Amino acid sequence: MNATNIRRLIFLVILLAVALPLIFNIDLTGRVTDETRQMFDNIEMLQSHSILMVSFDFEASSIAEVRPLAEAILEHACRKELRVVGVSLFAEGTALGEQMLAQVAKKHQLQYGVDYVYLGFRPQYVAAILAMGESIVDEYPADYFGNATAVMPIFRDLKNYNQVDLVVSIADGSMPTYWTEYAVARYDVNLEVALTASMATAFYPYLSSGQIKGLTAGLKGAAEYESLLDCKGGGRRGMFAQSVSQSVVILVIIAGNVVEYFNRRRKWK
Amino acid sequence: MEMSTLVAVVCTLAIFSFLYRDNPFYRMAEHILIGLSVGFTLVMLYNSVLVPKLLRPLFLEVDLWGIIPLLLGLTMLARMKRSLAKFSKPALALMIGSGAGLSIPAMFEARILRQLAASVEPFAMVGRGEELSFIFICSMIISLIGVISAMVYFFYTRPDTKLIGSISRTGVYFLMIFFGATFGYTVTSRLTLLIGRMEFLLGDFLSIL
Amino acid sequence: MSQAALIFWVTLSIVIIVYYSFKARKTALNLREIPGIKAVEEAVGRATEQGKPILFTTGWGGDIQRPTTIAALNLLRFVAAKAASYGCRIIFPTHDPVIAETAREIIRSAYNQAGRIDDYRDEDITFVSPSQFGYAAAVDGIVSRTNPGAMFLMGTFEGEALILAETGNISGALQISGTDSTIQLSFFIIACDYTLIGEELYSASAYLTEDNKVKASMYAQDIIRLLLLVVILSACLLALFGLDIHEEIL
Amino acid sequence: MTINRVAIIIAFVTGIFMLVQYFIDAVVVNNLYKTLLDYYQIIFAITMIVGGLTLLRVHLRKLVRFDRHSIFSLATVTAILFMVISSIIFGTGTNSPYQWAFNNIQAPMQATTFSLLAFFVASAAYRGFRVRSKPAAVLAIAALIVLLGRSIFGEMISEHLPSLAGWVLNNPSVAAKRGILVGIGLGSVATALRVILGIERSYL
Repeated sequence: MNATNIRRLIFLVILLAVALPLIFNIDLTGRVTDETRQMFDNIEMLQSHSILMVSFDFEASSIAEVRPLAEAILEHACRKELRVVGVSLFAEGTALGEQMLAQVAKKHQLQYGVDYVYLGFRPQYVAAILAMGESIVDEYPADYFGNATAVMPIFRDLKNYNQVDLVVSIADGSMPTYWTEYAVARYDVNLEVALTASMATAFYPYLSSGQIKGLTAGLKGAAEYESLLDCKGGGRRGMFAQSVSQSVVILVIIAGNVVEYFNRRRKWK
Repeated sequence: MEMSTLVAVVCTLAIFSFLYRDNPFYRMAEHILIGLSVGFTLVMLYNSVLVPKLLRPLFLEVDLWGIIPLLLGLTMLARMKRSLAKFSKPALALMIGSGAGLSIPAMFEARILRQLAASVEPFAMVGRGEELSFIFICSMIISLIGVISAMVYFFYTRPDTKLIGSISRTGVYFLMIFFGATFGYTVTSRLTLLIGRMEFLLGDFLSIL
Repeated sequence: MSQAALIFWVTLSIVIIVYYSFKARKTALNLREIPGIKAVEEAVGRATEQGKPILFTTGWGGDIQRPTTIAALNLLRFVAAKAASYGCRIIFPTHDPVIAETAREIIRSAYNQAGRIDDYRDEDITFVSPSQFGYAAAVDGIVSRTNPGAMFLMGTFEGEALILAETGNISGALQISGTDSTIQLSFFIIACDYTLIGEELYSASAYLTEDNKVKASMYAQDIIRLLLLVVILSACLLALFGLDIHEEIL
Repeated sequence: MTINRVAIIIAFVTGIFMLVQYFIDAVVVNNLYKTLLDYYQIIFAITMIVGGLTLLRVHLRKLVRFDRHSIFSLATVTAILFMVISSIIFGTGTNSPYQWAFNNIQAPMQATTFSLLAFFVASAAYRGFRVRSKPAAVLAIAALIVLLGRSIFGEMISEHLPSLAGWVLNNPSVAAKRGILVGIGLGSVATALRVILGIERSYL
């Protein structure tokens, strides 16, 4: 078997390792980590009608990993009858954030402008974070669809971060560092982050120092959050496929070394 | 199943076909992607940079300061003609010079001082007499050895004594731990990307899920 | 980490680097051997023997302003001179039009100096797409159609790093990579033949072009690194006794 | 005074200014800094238009050759013109053709190109983790510990594995990363300094 065929075999094995578990749909979550439980509790203890600001800070290419997290958190917010203010500090994430918020709002028959609002994108993210500390309506005179925000019922008793009980940044990069450096440091905002798996270690120091109140990451975090919510989402569905395909990568590494061992023995003979 | 899902499925399969080998189906998808991404960026830059920061101030509010970036920008147009290309060098120098100047303090703080301060911090916790586990103490010492040996490995003009040689070899082992751990760690999110595409193909398209 | 500490360290580093750069030491510094840099010449020779082109690209993560991109273009200057002298074709796809124009200038003047201006092919230096995966898909297409003998992946890379490296391996190219993105370094170490780790990319041109000024500034970097080592060790020792001087001086 | 000399002086002046403004909080300096940033964004936007026009010119030239490759250049030219013209006529709202093309053609292709990494990670691992020396063994073991520690099956093998993976990630791995970052910091500062001082002229 020459190198090209071995490579195609490996590609096929990875394809099956992802497709079959998705089709068999076995639910596999494992232990819920403390960080995800802490993240869940912070939202759970909010009274109904408190304000939750959700910031969609990710690029289109990371949607596979952040969608389950975003859907779980929005589902939880709707069950707790929180009022959700959606914003986005990444151009590409704006449209995707709006679609997810609209989807969960339709499911729970939320009324736009009363129960939830979507403000959309701002290019200069540091300026936007700081400005919302003074007045959200001044920074966003019009929402994502162009309607005037000042007249919306949701903004009757919502001026700036002081009325926002919790901010959740759903990110695939370093945007939460700006939330901590500007929103938390200057306006003492309660901040939680939902991240792609590869960004998690970068933010553990912020969690241990108390700058952020909760952190959950990757498909595993989404699966854990869904099990706390006792609902079946992209997280739990994807977890089995992720574990199987990850094991295939382990087996491929071992196989590579077995082949190396025999090649060396043949050469040695 | 709507038209847009069908289009997205065809595009997805076209890109996946590259895994077997390069083929006209992939090449067409690639050239369409190049065109769309160039068009998308041109329109976005026009709407979010040129209009608010150049055209509106210059032509609507007649703020003559806008002339300077416009001229510098237009010298960039000179690059399209080889004989005029050298007139774009001042604008290039402005961009590269400002980038270089900005990076010196920012890089020094983020990449050097903040990293080294973080390696000393655990020792300060010991100094403050905080209650620390045995594992914490060992990890602290191992981490310090790691930083020191990795830094020694990167010396260019290091003398070839036995001691320096063994320290830098230790550094190599720490570097290998970093590369292996980072690879293993990032594999998870790379696999998740494929899970997302398969959920789209199996779910939205074939609706097997 | 106080502002004063940053000012102190930045000024000290500038003084040391400027002093050594302009007092370029005449005596040849024996620099430690970096396999990746030694392989650069071998890679160009191998591609020429096989009658295959060379592909050089600086990654999606860096624009012209980034020092990493400047270092990569410095290395391109050496590779272009060597390739031009061997009469080997160079392909340079990029995601940034400014980088494309700068590289065009470097490659064209290399062919000019080697007296082979008619071998120079202007359309081989292309700005392909500003989007990360438009760029990755385009370079994949170019690699599999031109089958380069050697590939240089030098600069700041992000998620697209392994896509390019693995496609290069599929086409059988000898690959030398160098980047300052720590996550992508692990992918390059595993997928490429040689990898310049972080700062080795910055010093590559000093090794290859015998430029004493750049060599001297590397000697200056070693002095600063030695200073930093002494400072960390003493700071750790003092911190054990409750003297938190690291908050002031680091 | 050749154009190169003018460029080197501009690089020196803006470089020193940007370096110094990092430490000064004066209002005048901040405004000048913001203006320079705006200039950079405007120049970059214009260079992107130059890049777009050059790309259009390259593909139009290939198109005119009418060989078997020109069908692909036709695709690129049509795609660029479609995005630009449709955004002028129909705007870039949520249900404009511009947004439709992004959502249903560009985004899926970009997400799929990114997902190729799942396959390439496996084929690179098969080739790259061959244990031929002691450091290579350490490389493979570290990868296996983290891979197992972060999967559900790892938890089943032994519940200490996830914490071992966490320890490897947060201690020796971070230590080596700091060693690399210090080197990168020094290297990039030295390179930036050579640009400002005019020693580094590769961009001219």
